[in-house]
Amino acid sequence: MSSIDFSQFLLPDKLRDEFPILSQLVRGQPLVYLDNAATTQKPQVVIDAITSHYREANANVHRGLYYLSERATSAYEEARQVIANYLNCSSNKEIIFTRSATEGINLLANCLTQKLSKGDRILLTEMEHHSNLVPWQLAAQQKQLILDFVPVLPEQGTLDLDAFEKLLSREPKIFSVTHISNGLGTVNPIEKLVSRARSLGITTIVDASQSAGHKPINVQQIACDFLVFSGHKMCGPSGIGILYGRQNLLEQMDPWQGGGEMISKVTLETSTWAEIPHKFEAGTPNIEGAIGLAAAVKFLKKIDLQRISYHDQTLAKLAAQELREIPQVKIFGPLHQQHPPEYAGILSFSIKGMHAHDVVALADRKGIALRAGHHCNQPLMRRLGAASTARASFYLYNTPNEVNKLVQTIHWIIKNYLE
Amino acid sequence: MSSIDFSQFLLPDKLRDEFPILSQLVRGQPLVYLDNAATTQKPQVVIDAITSHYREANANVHRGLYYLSERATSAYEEARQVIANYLNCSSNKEIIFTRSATEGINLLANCLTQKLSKGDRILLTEMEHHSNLVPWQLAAQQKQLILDFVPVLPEQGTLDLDAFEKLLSREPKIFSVTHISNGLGTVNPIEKLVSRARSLGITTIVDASQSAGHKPINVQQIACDFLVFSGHKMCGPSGIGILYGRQNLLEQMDPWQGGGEMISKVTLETSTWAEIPHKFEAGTPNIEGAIGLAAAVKFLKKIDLQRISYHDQTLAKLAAQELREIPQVKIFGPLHQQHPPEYAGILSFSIKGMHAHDVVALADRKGIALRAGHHCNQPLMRRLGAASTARASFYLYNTPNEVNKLVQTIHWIIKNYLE
Amino acid sequence: MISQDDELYKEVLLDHARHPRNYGVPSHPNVIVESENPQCGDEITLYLILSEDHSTISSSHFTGQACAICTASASMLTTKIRNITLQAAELTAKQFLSMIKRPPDAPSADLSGPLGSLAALDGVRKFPARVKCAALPWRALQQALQQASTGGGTSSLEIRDE
Amino acid sequence: MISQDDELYKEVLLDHARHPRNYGVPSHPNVIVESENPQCGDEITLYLILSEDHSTISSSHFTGQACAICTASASMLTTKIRNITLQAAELTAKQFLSMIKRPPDAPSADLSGPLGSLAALDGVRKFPARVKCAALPWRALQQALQQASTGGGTSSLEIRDE
Ligand SMILES: Cc1ncc(COP(=O)(O)O)c(C=O)c1O
Ligand SMILES: Cc1ncc(COP(=O)(O)O)c(C=O)c1O
Repeated sequence: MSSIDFSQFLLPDKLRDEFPILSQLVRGQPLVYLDNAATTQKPQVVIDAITSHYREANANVHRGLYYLSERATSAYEEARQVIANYLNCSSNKEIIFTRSATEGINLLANCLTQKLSKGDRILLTEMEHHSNLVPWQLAAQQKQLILDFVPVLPEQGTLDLDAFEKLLSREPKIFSVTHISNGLGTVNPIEKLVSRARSLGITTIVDASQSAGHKPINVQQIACDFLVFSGHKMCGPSGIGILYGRQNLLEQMDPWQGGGEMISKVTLETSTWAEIPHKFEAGTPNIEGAIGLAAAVKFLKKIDLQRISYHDQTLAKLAAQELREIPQVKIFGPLHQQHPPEYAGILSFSIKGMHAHDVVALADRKGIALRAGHHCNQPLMRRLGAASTARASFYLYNTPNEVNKLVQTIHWIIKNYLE
Repeated sequence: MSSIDFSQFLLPDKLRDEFPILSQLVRGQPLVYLDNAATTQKPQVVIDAITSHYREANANVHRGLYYLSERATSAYEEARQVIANYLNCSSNKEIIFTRSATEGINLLANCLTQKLSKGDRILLTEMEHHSNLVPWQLAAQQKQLILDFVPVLPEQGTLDLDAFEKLLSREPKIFSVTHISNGLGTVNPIEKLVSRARSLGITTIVDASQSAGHKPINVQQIACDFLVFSGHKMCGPSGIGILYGRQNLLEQMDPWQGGGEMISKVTLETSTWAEIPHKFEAGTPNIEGAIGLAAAVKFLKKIDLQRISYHDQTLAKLAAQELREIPQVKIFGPLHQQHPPEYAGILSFSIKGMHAHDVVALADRKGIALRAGHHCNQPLMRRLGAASTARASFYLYNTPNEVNKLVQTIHWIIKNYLE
Repeated sequence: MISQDDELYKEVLLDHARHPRNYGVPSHPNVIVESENPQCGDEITLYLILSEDHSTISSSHFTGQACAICTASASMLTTKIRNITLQAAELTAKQFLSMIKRPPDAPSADLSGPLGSLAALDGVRKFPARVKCAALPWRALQQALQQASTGGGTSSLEIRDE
Repeated sequence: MISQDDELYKEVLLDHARHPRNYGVPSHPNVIVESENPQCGDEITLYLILSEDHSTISSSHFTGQACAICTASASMLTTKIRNITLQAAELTAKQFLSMIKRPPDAPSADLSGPLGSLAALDGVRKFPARVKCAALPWRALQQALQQASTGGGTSSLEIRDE
């Protein structure tokens, strides 16, 4: 490893104590969890928020006139406020609880295409997660819309901004783009992309699945129309996600799902809708999920999201520096370069002569959790000419020592498998 | 109270010890939770299943090649098996995890109407929850379909079976009906309704939100095509629900939402789908929700669903017997009658001269949690000529003593408010 | 009596709920607003009789079916906005709605303040689900005042959240 | 060596993965099946050369990019189904697939059983995510055998779950 003492800039190792799962042995080795881009571990405060809800406050939300229901309702609505504060929304009505980022994008792909006409275009990028691709394919098929894609420059792993300009001239109605690529760790110049598209009157959507809980996010500064993410990728529970939307746009949109909570007046023939955000929250929501997510946001803010971002990045960079020295290793995305463009704590790589599945299965023998595959990015992988890669993704509880273990394990794998 | 000793038939009071929330005081009084039709409390085994997942096994499911991911995936798929066993499915592929009953019906209202034509009819009933009404209104509007409704006989609170026969002759394509009315406690003759509709080739859907976890459910015996329910109404977490569908029908259906997990091969232009059930589970699912729900099902089966059903019913009947004696009280639904048709543990009533809100707010002063309102049943309430009712709904942890407290409290309210 | 110190069901409120003032349809009202909160089932129709030059509310009445909080709020409203200008009524509505929308833990409203006995409804803040019950008649009044200034007539109003 | 007792990466399996037998495109194959598992990225093309009367497999070959488990499974397949009848190959495929789909805790397969050294792949059961890697070449074979009995030719196959 490098001889610089990074510890003074990094988060303290003792943060790990807050995460009960991290103290376990896996296959007889200490767990080194490096699959944070897929999902993250939960700190005790999040677990406690959920169990306290069950033990003290559980009831259905809205319209209950008794103590527990009032308590559950305020906890649920306070959770909304916590998220609105994190994103710097102008109103907490702009926060809709969904199941996940995926559900948020499906909602948008449905609601925003209602009024589009045959031949209208939607602009995406080649680095989108399947969740920001397949919903648009489904909508495009139904409504005969055309999808365009900003290409990825395979060497840098960044978007081709010249091509972006050209594609804008085709006058798309919607532009949906990821903030951070889960496959490559590329951080897109999101404010620039959004402001360019918005200046042309295009509706803008940001997939913040990999940035939420990893960086500060300010929707007014990004100035996007919509933004989505999932709770489970930021120390929160699974089954809960966020859709942010500008108040005036949400108010104009028709609802997607029907059911309890989202209505005002119902007759057998027709119904009127509740105000936002409830109009988009049909049925009993994931109440403890919202509460757990709010606890996660508070936890992360207390640590400081700027520091978390620096920590993630630094570990990925340290790992990249070491792996770059190994001739059989090929790194994809920004960290492929010595002086990378903006990157996050995600490192994708392959080992020549080995399938990523075998790399990851063998790393598991040493207690290291990596992901192998297309990372729900099949088109991107094809673009990069890689069937699949191995991916290490870092979060606040990872340590330089774990980076060391990763590097040693890659050496061990190469020696034992290839030689 | 009646002098018969019911305790030998009822569930033991000590079951309450399994539910940590029930030992709390509310407004200085022991909590009497009687809003079980809205949501139910969680036993310690369910809370433990969720926290153990967080502390020991948390990872994203599917395709992970490391220890935690394998463990999380098996727990998630075992949960599916537990639900499939509970419902007596022919295959666990028939179980799709949704957010809720509401989401399940929205999925069906979307997928099953894709191939219908203008003027095709869908048959519902006047006692459907908004969740089994509004999704069909939305679909009907988009695809110009016609909704018909089996009327409710206001006195008995049961479906008008003669009218049902007549409405069948209009040749609906889909018939969706609740198993148990959440507003009235009516238990519909579900096998009879379904078999009659199926004999005419109509696709049948059962909303089991009020029966799941309260009775044994056998989808092969009911012989419906689809069935939905929510976890939170049966001792499980919120944010998780079940859609059961016949394997061959699910296989023929196109997916609803797009994203990760539900695809096989993705290109920028088009995608192929994963096998069922994954085809209908887009994005990261509510993993701990599924695990918690399975723990709830095991818990309930161990107690015995038949006994739970008897317990619920008996308490509702005891309460009805007492309340029926009070001149100002009016009971709605089957328990209105001395010798009621089949009923569940749900008792809807009103007090003459009082709005239900006030009844419920005052019951809260004595620690009793009731629900007031339209119970997401606005059309039914209109049919009954009641703007809203108060509702007491019972579950396995309620006791005859709590029935006593309810009755005493109603007396107290009438005396203090009306007199 | 419910309880000496019930923060919601105060005696004065119960009195208005049990014996609503100005309940009934007046002859020749200038403004009618049919308001409802479908989620609760509260329905209140508010009637205003205006002075000849339409600058002042001569009297107001209401009918409808609603809970004690909503009924008392409507009853107290009609006793409060009698023989006052449209502007003064508007101000009262604004003051009332801000009072009941303060945080649950704000200090209690002052019974000797400009809202007078309406301050009895201040306790509703502690019961967030009931805020909209108390607000409904005042929302109807706000709509009625707007209508009054543009010639009167009948309209309806559906409130959802507060 | 990975580890003396690794239940998945056994030495014989690694040997096949590193040095796959019958790897390459034969001239004039009678049957070609291009199989893939898009979720993993495994892609295997299987080639059969049949006897003149199409009753027997004379030899089989494969090409493609896949993980060690899938490559070893394909390599071992091609060494196993040489000079046997279509029926015998079908039976072997069936036996192999049932072996790897037994529960993870079932007793280990017998190396002296009819599957012979294929039993080395039995350990895959303990790693449920890898079952479809081992299965892919055998699914391709099943499709190839069906094709063989109806005149041969080329087809493709996408497998999803196992
Ligand atoms: C960039 C990106 N978008 C969307 C998603 C989908 O998230 P979820 O599966 O939680 O809906 C992911 C997670 O894998 C992601 O990394
Ligand atoms: C009969 C019935 N159907 C559907 C629902 C909707 O359930 P959820 O809100 O959990 O989706 C309910 C619950 O209120 C119900 O009682």
